[in-house]
Amino acid sequence: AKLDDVKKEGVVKCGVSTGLPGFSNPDDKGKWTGLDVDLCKAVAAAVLGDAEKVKYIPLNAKERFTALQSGEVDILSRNTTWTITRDGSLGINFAGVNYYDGQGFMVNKGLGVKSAKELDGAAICIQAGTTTELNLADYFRKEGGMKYQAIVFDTSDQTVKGFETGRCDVLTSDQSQLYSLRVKLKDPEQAIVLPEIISKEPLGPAVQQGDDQWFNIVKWVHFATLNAEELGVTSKNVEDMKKSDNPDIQRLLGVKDQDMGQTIGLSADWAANAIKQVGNYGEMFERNVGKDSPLDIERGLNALWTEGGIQYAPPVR
Amino acid sequence: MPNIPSDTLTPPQPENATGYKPLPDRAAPGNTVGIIGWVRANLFNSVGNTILTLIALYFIYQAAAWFLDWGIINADLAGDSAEACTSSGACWVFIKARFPQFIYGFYPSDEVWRINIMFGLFAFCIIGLVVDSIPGKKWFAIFTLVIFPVLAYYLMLGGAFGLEKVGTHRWGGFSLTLILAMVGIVASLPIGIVLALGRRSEMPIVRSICITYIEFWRGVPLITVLFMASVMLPLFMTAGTDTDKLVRALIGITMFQSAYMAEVVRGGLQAIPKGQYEAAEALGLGYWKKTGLIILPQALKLMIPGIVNTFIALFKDTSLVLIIGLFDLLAIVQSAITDPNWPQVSVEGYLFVAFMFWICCFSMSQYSQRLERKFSTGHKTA
Amino acid sequence: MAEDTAKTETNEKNMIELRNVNKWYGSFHVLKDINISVRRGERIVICGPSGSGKSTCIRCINRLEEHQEGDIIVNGVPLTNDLKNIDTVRREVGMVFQHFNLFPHLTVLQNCTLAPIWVRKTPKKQAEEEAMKYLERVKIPQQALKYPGQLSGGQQQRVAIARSLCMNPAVMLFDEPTSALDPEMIKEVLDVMVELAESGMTMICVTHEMGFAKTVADRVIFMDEGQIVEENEPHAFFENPQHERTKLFLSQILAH
Amino acid sequence: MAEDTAKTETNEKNMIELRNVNKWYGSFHVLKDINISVRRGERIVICGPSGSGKSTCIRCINRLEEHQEGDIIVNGVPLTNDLKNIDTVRREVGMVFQHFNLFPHLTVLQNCTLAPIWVRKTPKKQAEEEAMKYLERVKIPQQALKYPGQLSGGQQQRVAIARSLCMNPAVMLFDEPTSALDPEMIKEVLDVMVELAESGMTMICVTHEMGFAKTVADRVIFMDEGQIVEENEPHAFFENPQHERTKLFLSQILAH
Amino acid sequence: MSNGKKGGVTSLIYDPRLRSIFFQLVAIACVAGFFWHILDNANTNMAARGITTGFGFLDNQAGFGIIQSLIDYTETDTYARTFTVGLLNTLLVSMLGIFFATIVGFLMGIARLSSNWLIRKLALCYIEVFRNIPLLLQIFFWYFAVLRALPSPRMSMEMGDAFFLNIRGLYMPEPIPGAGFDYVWIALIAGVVGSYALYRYAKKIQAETGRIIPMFLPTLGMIIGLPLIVFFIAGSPLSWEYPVLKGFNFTDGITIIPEFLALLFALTIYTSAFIAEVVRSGIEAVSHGQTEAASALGLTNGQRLRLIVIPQSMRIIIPPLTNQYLNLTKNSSLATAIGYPDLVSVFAGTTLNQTGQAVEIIFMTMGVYLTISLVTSAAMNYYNSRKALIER
Ligand SMILES: Nc1ncnc2c1ncn2[C@@H]1O[C@H](COP(=O)(O)OP(=O)(O)OP(=O)(O)O)[C@@H](O)[C@H]1O
Ligand SMILES: Nc1ncnc2c1ncn2[C@@H]1O[C@H](COP(=O)(O)OP(=O)(O)OP(=O)(O)O)[C@@H](O)[C@H]1O
Ligand SMILES: [Mg+2]
Ligand SMILES: [Mg+2]
Repeated sequence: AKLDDVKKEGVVKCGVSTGLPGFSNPDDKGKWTGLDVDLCKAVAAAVLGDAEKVKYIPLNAKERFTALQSGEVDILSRNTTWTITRDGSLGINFAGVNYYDGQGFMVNKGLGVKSAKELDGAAICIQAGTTTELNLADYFRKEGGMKYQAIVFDTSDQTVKGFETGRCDVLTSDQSQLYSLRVKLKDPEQAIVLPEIISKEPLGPAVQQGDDQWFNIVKWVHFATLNAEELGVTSKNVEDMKKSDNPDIQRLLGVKDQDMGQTIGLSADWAANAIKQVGNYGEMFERNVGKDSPLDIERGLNALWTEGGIQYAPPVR
Repeated sequence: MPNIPSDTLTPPQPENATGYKPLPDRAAPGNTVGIIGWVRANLFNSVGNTILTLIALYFIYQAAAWFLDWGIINADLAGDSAEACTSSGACWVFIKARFPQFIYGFYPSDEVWRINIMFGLFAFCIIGLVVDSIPGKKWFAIFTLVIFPVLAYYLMLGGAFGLEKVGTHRWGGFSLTLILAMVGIVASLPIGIVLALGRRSEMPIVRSICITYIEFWRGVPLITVLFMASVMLPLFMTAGTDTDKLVRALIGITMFQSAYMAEVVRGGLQAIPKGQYEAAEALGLGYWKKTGLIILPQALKLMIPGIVNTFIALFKDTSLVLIIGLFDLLAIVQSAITDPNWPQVSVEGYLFVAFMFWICCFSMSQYSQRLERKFSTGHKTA
Repeated sequence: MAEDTAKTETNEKNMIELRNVNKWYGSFHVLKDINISVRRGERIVICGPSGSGKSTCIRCINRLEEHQEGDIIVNGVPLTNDLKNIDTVRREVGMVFQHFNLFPHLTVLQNCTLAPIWVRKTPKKQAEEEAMKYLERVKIPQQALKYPGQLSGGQQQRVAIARSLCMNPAVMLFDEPTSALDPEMIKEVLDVMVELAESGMTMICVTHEMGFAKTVADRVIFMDEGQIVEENEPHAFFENPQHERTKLFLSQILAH
Repeated sequence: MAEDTAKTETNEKNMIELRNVNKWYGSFHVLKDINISVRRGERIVICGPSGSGKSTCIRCINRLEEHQEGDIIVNGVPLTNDLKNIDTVRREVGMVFQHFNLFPHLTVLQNCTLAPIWVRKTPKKQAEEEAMKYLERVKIPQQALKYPGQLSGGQQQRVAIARSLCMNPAVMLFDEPTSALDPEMIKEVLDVMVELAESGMTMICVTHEMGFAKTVADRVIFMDEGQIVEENEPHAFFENPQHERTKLFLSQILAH
Repeated sequence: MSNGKKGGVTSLIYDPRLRSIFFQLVAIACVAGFFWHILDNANTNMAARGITTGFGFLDNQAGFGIIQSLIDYTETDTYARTFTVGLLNTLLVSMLGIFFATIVGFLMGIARLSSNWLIRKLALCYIEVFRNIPLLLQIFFWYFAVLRALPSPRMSMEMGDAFFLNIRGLYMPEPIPGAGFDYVWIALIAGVVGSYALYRYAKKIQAETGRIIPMFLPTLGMIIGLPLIVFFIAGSPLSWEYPVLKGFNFTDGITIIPEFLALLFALTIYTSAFIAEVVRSGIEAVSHGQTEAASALGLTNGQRLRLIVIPQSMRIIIPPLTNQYLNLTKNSSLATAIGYPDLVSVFAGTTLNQTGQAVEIIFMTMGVYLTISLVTSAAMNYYNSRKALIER
């Protein structure tokens, strides 16, 4: 089983994007950071006890599923949209949603465009092999047969570059990405993100089909970080919280014979390790894409259900 | 004989008839020799040529002036960040700052000495093989083809002999380009030899299998082969086989390259005179001894230019791995160019890659042409 | 036509006239003050050691090489840079090369009819008839439809001769026509040349076949280091050479 | 070993026996009902016009060519499709080619020791000693460490002979061994061959060197158009040929 | 192998024919086993991953846009149609690439043999520079470094309100044939037929009288002049649709996208460097003696080229030239790196990604290239066997 392989190798192979600030991006020294990266780290912490035992494999959109299918990566944590065809015919399973997103447009300020409805005839930069490519076609058809030119690029870097140099008027992608790509622009101020959201883009980690144990682990590591936020457990206070009498927290952190880890094949302190080394969902979010990051994205849909969002985790019980 | 007046039988005698003295050489008319003669003969020998010469000179002047201006006079070389690029010319600082990454990829900087050793060994092999005056070519060849790959493998990958393991996902840059090309050639040579022998075999089925293989790979673009290796290969392997992306690319490249190599080998085999086969047979050598002792040693030597040419083609083609997401020299520069911290540096970046590739390919092609000339004169007399 | 008038004018005069011809390859002085006059119907053999400028000399006569000083006048037409003159001269002068230089992509017959058709504008049929006549003369009419690659060296050289004859040249130049041939084949080519000589063709022939020189030449010219050393009728030339250089050369040749 | 038994069996019989051998190249009938028997120690010269099938005939004897009808028995071993027999025969039969076919990438000594080492499995040392012996016999021991490309044609051919001798063959086949050589070199090779013949080696030699034939041959076989026309001892063959074809051929050869 | 001879004790292992049969059986077994193994693996793997097989996906709606298409295409078309669109785009860029590379290559090859030293050396530089730099890099250079430096649509470089060049591509007027334009086509066909007839006639006249009828001007007149005259007589039935800047982009007219331009430039230049070498060696292979012999026969410069040098060098040039054409076609697949929608890009790229039908799609893509190669090589072998110089 995958879990044994991972333990044997002592490293979690994590498929990430080739460079998307906020989600997965290598810094100057080649150290990977981002929301998607943190998820892999959390899994590594839960399974191996060490969040640094991750091998990052940068993938572009076209090759990501193959990499997962072939077992080249253990987790595909690469802002990938959960769709029925991907579940159905690609042989992969999505283990949850770590970012609720929607497709949006970014345009050059100079064009004076205020709404996506004004985009008839525009040239649109887009990354090849994504759901965005399909949504785009649907949207323009729905809006009364507006015309557009799709300029496709292999990597998001090239897409941004294409937008920046004026090869296209519009860049379309998931909104979160738009913000993160915008930071990459030489002059982020020159671009604005249009308000329309034209699709549902639930982004989440995916694993190979056929190994339910591993599927559960990834799923529950994600849920654990959500539950931790809900319960107020953070990377700073996790040791203190172990002393808490809240049974929910006890079960989550696996103290006082509340060994929930074994049900999914992990040690008792699986969640504690993950939270301690990586943090809860809220911490990850703010650190990577939220207030504490250059992207400065609102929690919005990604707030906990208790706070008006839709991030909702099943209980650890 | 037709009748010819008798006086014609004694032709007019030149003055020097009685005492022949060799005339001294006279200098050629001034406008046909020396620099002026050369210029006239080579640049201005007709109206059309004169016009062409002038146009060409103008273009050369323009290009040279632009390059001097942009690439040298107005270029920035000092400093190590984008801020240093202030002038209107080229920003060579970019190349300088990123140079280690271009060469070593994401290899951990403490371990870079390993790559340097590999480069050193490689240079040692190449010098040994190329410089005529160094003896023991056979041993150099064996070292290069057999021992060096093993050494390089352990050096690069580590995980043994107390070397830290550096996964292939951290390999990149020029060193990756070199590795791809080297492995491609070294691995495809034996396969190519087998295929070429098979193609010349008298057994129709073996022959057609080899021909099918060769023609198949030669008929499809490398990029589809790389796609196949990266997308389909995992499907073809027993479930759970660990398939590193680099390994898959290498498998694809090797399968592709071996078909081309087979044709080079076939060319070499065909150049061996029939008499050599017959003499070997007459001495009682069987097929494998004949091939291994007599034919291949001679053919391999003749194949070197062909092998070098395939190597050049492969060396250039390795840049395609960019498309399946490996960071060879071109890919790493390409991604560095999109770094928002640097201003427009694409021309500098591409020029740098072009220069690296060009130097390697051009010197190899000169070498192979030299060998071809040597063989074309040398083999006949031997 | 220009050539016709030229012909009549010089009928009584020399067919080929070289006056003080000098030529350099770069700074290498290869022909020095060459003077040769060849009368209509005369047969000249040029011999001399290798590198002495024999080939260069006869190649100047149909302007395959350019000379730098002196005059070359062929059938009354001076060889200058005038393209028209060059064309006229080339039509008058046939040349046979050491290495035959047949056109390998054309049949023997096409080799022979090419120039008549395109240069002389002879109708194809007539050109072919004439070509067959010359092929018979060189004794290979049955090879007419083969390609040069299918013939032996001797046969190829005979085709080359027939090809030149098809243009009805006033003069034939031969540059060592037999030296690339195997011994058995030399004879068949020499036979054709002797027959040609006997029919009264003006010929200049660079050759070391002394037998041929003795049989047919009116005059033998001996060259060395770009100069004419000695010029005499064959009998005198071979029996009684005037110059030390000639003697030395002949002793080497005849020793063979 | 099989070959040893084979040898003793046929000790008194013919060394080489061709019975009604027929061979075709495609549909071209190149050997027609050839019958030859060669006794141990006998020396046969085969001659005949070009293309008559001489080479083909002796190449069949060590199976460089396959015959289609009839029997070829060498030293008691019949040549069939059996690879083992073919191997046995090839060890018994040495062959010297017109173009020497030395291995240019090996030194003279390596050329000579290659087959003993790999085929006979002789220890290297011993093979080298024997090779030196034979190189001395062909009078070029001092060239042992040179490469074939550094030797003259005559020397190369002598190396080729030594190379064959190193396998201790019972029979030696020569296919025009001197015809690719310059005249000066022919003699040195012929000398070696004569010496070999005098030592009692069984030999079949395709050659036009009539002097050699007269000196050493026990029998001369004349072939034409794939058939044996005449077979006789040399004296009778040259002085008194029986057939018109032979007479014609001899007149041409001797005229040279 | 020909019939052997029976007799003697034939031990089976030493019979070469049996051996050969045995080896071949082993070879077949190995190959078959290999294929069985990978097919079996593929089957289990795909079943395990829930990947469906078969070509049914070709009928599904593609749902993505393609920027350049020679046939009508919308997002609602099927994957089968994207295949066709990609294939046509591949063929388009290959054909044009071949056309331009041939022209440039021949020019450079001839320049390499020029009597002008400077031109010779410049051609040498051109060849050595461009053939020693990876094609992909050249494509990137043109696309990312050169074409990206062009101005935005609003600041286009323009020529007479008809041609516009900007970062979005080259915009040109599109000819719209009006009523009566058909006559022009008819005139063109008539011109071609007429030229052919003239050619036959001229040949006949030459054979009969030796007179050489000039061909160049009459042919030009018939093929270009005649349609032109008809065009004007018919009242110029052709209107032009000019590109206009509307909204974000130019609309109407013909658009040539920069991806296409970059690919075409790079393919043309890269391949032309190789073709130049082919041409040079082809011409050099015709020995100097041939030209000399032709001069000595009095053929003029032009005749020498046309009758002697070109026919001989073409035999040498054409096989390697075809190879270069094939290489160019295969290399056009690098389009995927800059998003030109060729076969590999739209089909083996986007379609594969959307459907996950890797085996079928790669198989079809390779099949296309393989077919092109094999058909061309077959044609080439036929040509070679026809044109080989006959030797004995
Ligand atoms: N194209 C050339 N450029 C420079 N030097 C040349 C050229 N052609 C010939 N030469 C030199 O000119 C001299 C005369 O050459 P030429 O061919 O006329 O001699 P030749 O008498 O015909 O000799 P051979 O008997 O060897 O044919 C030689 O020294 C030769 O090296
Ligand atoms: N491999 C072959 N395929 C077809 N025909 C062949 C082959 N080898 C030889 N021949 C033909 O068989 C005939 C006999 O050839 P062979 O070489 O035995 O003649 P030869 O008597 O040795 O002649 P030579 O004195 O020229 O060497 C010739 O007509 C030759 O053209
Ligand atoms: Mg000469
Ligand atoms: Mg023979």
